[in-house]
Amino acid sequence: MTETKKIDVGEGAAIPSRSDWGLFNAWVISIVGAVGAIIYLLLVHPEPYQRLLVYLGDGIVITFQVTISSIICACAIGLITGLGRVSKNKAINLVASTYVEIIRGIPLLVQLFYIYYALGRFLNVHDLTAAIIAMSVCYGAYMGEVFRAGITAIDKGQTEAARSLGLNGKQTMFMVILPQAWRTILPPVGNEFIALLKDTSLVSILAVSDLLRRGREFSSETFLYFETYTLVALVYLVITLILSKGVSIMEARLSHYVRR
Amino acid sequence: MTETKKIDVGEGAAIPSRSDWGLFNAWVISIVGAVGAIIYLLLVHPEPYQRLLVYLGDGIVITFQVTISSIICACAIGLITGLGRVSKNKAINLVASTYVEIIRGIPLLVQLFYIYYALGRFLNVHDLTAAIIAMSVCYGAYMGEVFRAGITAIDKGQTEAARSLGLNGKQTMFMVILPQAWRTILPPVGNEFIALLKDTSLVSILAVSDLLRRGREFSSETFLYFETYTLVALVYLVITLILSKGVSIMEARLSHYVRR
Amino acid sequence: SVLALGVVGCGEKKEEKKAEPAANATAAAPAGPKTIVFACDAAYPPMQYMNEQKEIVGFEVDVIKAAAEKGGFKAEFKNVAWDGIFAGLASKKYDAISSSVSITEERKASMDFSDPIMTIEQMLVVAKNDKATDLAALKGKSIGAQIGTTSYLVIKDVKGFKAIKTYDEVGLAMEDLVKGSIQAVVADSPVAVDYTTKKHADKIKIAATLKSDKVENIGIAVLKGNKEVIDLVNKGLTAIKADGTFDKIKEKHQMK
Amino acid sequence: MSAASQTIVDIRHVSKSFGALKALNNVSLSMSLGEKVVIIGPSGSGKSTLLRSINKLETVDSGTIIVDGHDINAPTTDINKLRMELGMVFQSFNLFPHKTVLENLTMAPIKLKGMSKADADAMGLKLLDKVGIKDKAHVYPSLLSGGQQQRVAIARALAMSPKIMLFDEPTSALDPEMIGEVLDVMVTLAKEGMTMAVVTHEMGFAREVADRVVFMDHGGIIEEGTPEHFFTNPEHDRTKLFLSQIL
Amino acid sequence: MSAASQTIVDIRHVSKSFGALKALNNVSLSMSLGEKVVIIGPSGSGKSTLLRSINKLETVDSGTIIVDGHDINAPTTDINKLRMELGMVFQSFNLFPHKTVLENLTMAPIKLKGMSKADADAMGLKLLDKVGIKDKAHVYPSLLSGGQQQRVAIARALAMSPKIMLFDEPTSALDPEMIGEVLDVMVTLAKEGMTMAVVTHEMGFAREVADRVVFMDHGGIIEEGTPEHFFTNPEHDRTKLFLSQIL
Ligand SMILES: Nc1ncnc2c1ncn2[C@@H]1O[C@H](COP(=O)(O)OP(=O)(O)OP(=O)(O)O)[C@@H](O)[C@H]1O
Ligand SMILES: Nc1ncnc2c1ncn2[C@@H]1O[C@H](COP(=O)(O)OP(=O)(O)OP(=O)(O)O)[C@@H](O)[C@H]1O
Ligand SMILES: [Mg+2]
Ligand SMILES: [Mg+2]
Repeated sequence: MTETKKIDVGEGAAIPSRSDWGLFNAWVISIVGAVGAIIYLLLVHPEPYQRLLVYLGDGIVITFQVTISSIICACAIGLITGLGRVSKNKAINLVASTYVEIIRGIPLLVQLFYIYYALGRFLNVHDLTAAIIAMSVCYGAYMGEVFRAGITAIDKGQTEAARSLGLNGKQTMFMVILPQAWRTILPPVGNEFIALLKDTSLVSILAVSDLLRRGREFSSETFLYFETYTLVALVYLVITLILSKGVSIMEARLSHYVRR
Repeated sequence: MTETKKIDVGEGAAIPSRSDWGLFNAWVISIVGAVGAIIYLLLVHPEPYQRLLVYLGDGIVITFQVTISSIICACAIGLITGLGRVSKNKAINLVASTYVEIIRGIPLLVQLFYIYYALGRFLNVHDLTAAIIAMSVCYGAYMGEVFRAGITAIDKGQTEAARSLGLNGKQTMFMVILPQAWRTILPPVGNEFIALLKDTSLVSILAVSDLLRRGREFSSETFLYFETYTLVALVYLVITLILSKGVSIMEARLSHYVRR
Repeated sequence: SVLALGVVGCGEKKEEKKAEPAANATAAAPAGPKTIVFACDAAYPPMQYMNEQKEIVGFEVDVIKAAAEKGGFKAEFKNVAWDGIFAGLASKKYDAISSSVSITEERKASMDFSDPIMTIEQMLVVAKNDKATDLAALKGKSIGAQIGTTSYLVIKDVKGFKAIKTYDEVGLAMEDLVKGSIQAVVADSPVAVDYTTKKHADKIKIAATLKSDKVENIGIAVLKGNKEVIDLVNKGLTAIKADGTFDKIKEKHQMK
Repeated sequence: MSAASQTIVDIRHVSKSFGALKALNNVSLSMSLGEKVVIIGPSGSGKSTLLRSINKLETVDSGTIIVDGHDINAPTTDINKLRMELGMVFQSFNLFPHKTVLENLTMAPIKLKGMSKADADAMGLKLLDKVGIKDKAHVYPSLLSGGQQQRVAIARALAMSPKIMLFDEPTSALDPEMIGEVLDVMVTLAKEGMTMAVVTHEMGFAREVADRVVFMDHGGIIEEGTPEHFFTNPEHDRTKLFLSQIL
Repeated sequence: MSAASQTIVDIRHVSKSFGALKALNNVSLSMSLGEKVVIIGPSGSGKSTLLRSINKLETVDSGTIIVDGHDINAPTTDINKLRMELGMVFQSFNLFPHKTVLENLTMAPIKLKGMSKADADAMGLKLLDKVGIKDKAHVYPSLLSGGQQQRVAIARALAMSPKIMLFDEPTSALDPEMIGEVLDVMVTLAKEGMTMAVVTHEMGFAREVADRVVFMDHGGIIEEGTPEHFFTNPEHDRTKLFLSQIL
């Protein structure tokens, strides 16, 4: 019944980080490929690609608007939810947990329809607003888990030291825990940002004129489905690749900075 | 420059698993609430809810069909991708990594449109098939990362022992590594299954008659948006809650079984 | 995807079950009637929509079914999102489109059409209490139409709207109008009449018929050069128009 | 137990379990003002739990703990206020890594005592001077050695002007060459008359400053007495065995 | 080095770096058939790397390694075939947890030598008998003690009928009471004439079976000789220091 002991660190450790290396190169290939393809299409086939890109323009702006507004609201909701999830108050804890559980159990698209069409009858909100509310409510739950993880990752000793000095729970959270937690939280928030940006494509269903909607309009108008969706996919790809590189750089910086 | 040593295990460890407990209870509240709500609606407002549930029926079947077909294909793609990602062959590694990078950079909905409308010109496939292909290609990339993680989690000593006996790389992978890896892989595959099930709601946009599509049809006919989307959301919720409980039970079982 | 193939066309189970023996018969004996698969966006009442038995029904559906009897072919309907309905035709996922497709010069460039089934107009739908009677009165307001339709073409290049919104389904545009998210919808006349007289009679009304110098006809679209299908459809259409069946169907659906 | 002098900590029949494990088993201990008590005992004997119960980092299951006249578990007691009287120093320092050394000292006084920033800074610098690292006032804790960090932690606790200082193995996470510098600070503090409860295995320190040594095992106090008593003729076999191991 | 007998392992001027670290620095060592070589040296001296280079678990940067007449790094060499000649036993056992003890032994012979399952089982049981745990044939490795697991690992290596056995600290992950049972098996094996290269600090074992002891430090061989030589008058200061520490 003796447990197998794995002592030989020399043997088990330090697999050369081939996969990271691989992904890095895959990233370079992808970004160069995507940007190259866009430039190629624009230069070699200016018609329809230049016209198409112009048409997509304001859609890209809307996509960013929805993404940024939603992530800000989602962060706020996430902070509250995360605090609820680590709360010692059973009722608060349960409310926060149930919110997370329910939201994660329903497809985002269904939530979008629900908020827009079902609840839309009671709260008459603008389509963009509805989209942002739905995205925020949904991502707020995911963000809540990010915040919870960030908070619980802070050493318990920090709380004990703060409480020993006489700080109350709230002061401890806002003066000691959260100021440290944001570093752990930032990279996953970055990843949620990217995921949210991709998911904003769903708001096109609500007739919000985002990047995908503009593409759909153009293609159903011109029947240039192949050209349109190729460019739309490439634009999304370039945006998310750049963002994900940003997140991994940030991740590396922060993990370097936080010495534990 | 001395690093802070955290030795006092007694102090840092064993936070009572309040949050797990919380989530468990949240789960119970959610499932009881959701099932209760469905029963309440069916009994107290048989009209339109009974009619609606009957209407949604075959949509639920389609949702499961798409989910199961897609997860099977995605697992196959994921296995190949995962093997590629841990391959020492640089070219294979790069192809697999680039596939993962690109797929993860493009919204699923855009991929659906792309495969359905843009590539539809070349590969003439049925709409359900197209949906399944798109879901599989997308989730294959995510699944590839699950497989990669599962494979690299197996102690390097296993590979070394197998190679020392004279097994070649392939034999080692299929006779030693993968048979052990599936236990680590199974729970995340379960989670992908749930995520995929939720994402199948996107195929409704292609007029595939899944659960959400049936809901949209019913509501646009009857204008019972509130009632329809409430029931649709509840049905999704019950399904995913049951599945996620299954996954966490499986997770607990397996982690109990694998003694390391 | 073996599983997938097993569930082909669940949406039209009833039709399919009836159609299958016929299709098999076609394969076995080339003398039997040809099956033509018509794509339609079954969210376009009263032209084509899905009833609660999940059957695709509607005025145009009845017309085609009647034409099939007279034209000597077998009609099958397939629900397809409007957004990609022409893409599906191009990739031969079905033989024809029967979805109130307006016959336009642009579309004629990439597909062939049957004889016109009927003439339609574009109508402007607004809220019941709205005083607007033309597009100009709606400057600064939001307006919507279904994506990729001729209704959308009417407003597409008109300047001065706060927003021009495109919807996957015309019903969703009407819903937004009822909710007040937008102030006007442009739609085909039969659809506009249907929504303003049946579904939302108490909330929305037809403000105007948008005059155009061109006559707008709807017809059946097929791939360029698909003469076989066009001939069969035209034969049927001609026959039912001649023997009064067409008018009876019109009456049944209370079309003007 | 010097009944004449003022009792500042009075622990009576305290018990505490973690699940099935009895970490404290009917423990009673009182400390008078200015007294220095050193608590020793094997790992897991409940020393930390006892110390942490005094400022309610652990809530006891039964028994009472009176600190400075207040029952810490009474619902009317403002535990946050009472904790200001109780300075605590941990084995793992627990400095706030996102604040400079000086800010570590001044945060609580500014926030809780309404001290002005200028006053707090002046006081902070004085304390840092006292523990011998005034020059590090504006650096972040991660740049300090373990010994320096622990001295900052002591200064941080002192910044709230507590009546009692609690030390939980303050030197056992330190490299040997740094233990001395921390003990020196603690000795100075003791000489100034601070009331101190110290969990430690540094018997040299105990001999120098302790008024009383308490030996714990299995959640209970087995034996207590002067350091001399422990070094010359400990009573119990368990005590003897333990001392033979650590001396 | 017994030039008369047949040389089975010949390591010539081998070097190997991990990044900036030179794990092996121009090492030469040869072993003749039936010889037992014990390799000793401080942690990080390159013992494991040397041993692992012999069956190409590590690929050397320069130098040649000839095993049984084949240059293991030559492109024409089928390393998988050559590895069948080289049994390897690891510190951490590395049994296959998803296979029973017997399956651990029979998998490779069935797959690689085309042995029938019946033959393989018979041979496996004989080997298990030899290492003293025939009764555990059908249980899973996780139910065995460390000493039992290591004996299974030895049997698994022997199941391929290797010409040479390589042991990398086979007893250092074991609780003291289990070391003996594993060493006994190794002594028996040695007595039967197996060629063995053993990294170990069990000097009793070295004295009993080693024909030669090799002392490594900083990636190089510092001194080699008979066990007597090492125990009585080691030459180098480093060797003396090391031996004084482990004996
Ligand atoms: N939060 C906790 N949850 C569960 N068990 C705990 C907890 N804190 C302490 N214990 C257990 O209570 C017992 C007493 O612990 P305590 O930390 O008081 O011992 P100690 O005398 O300080 O030991 P050490 O010298 O190792 O610090 C130990 O068995 C410990 O494992
Ligand atoms: N895969 C690897 N990557 C990087 N460095 C390594 C690797 N394997 C070994 N090393 C380093 O090479 C040096 C020699 O290692 P080796 O394992 O051969 O030493 P050893 O003599 O076996 O030591 P020990 O007694 O600790 O097992 C050590 O410094 C070790 O850290
Ligand atoms: Mg302790
Ligand atoms: Mg080693």
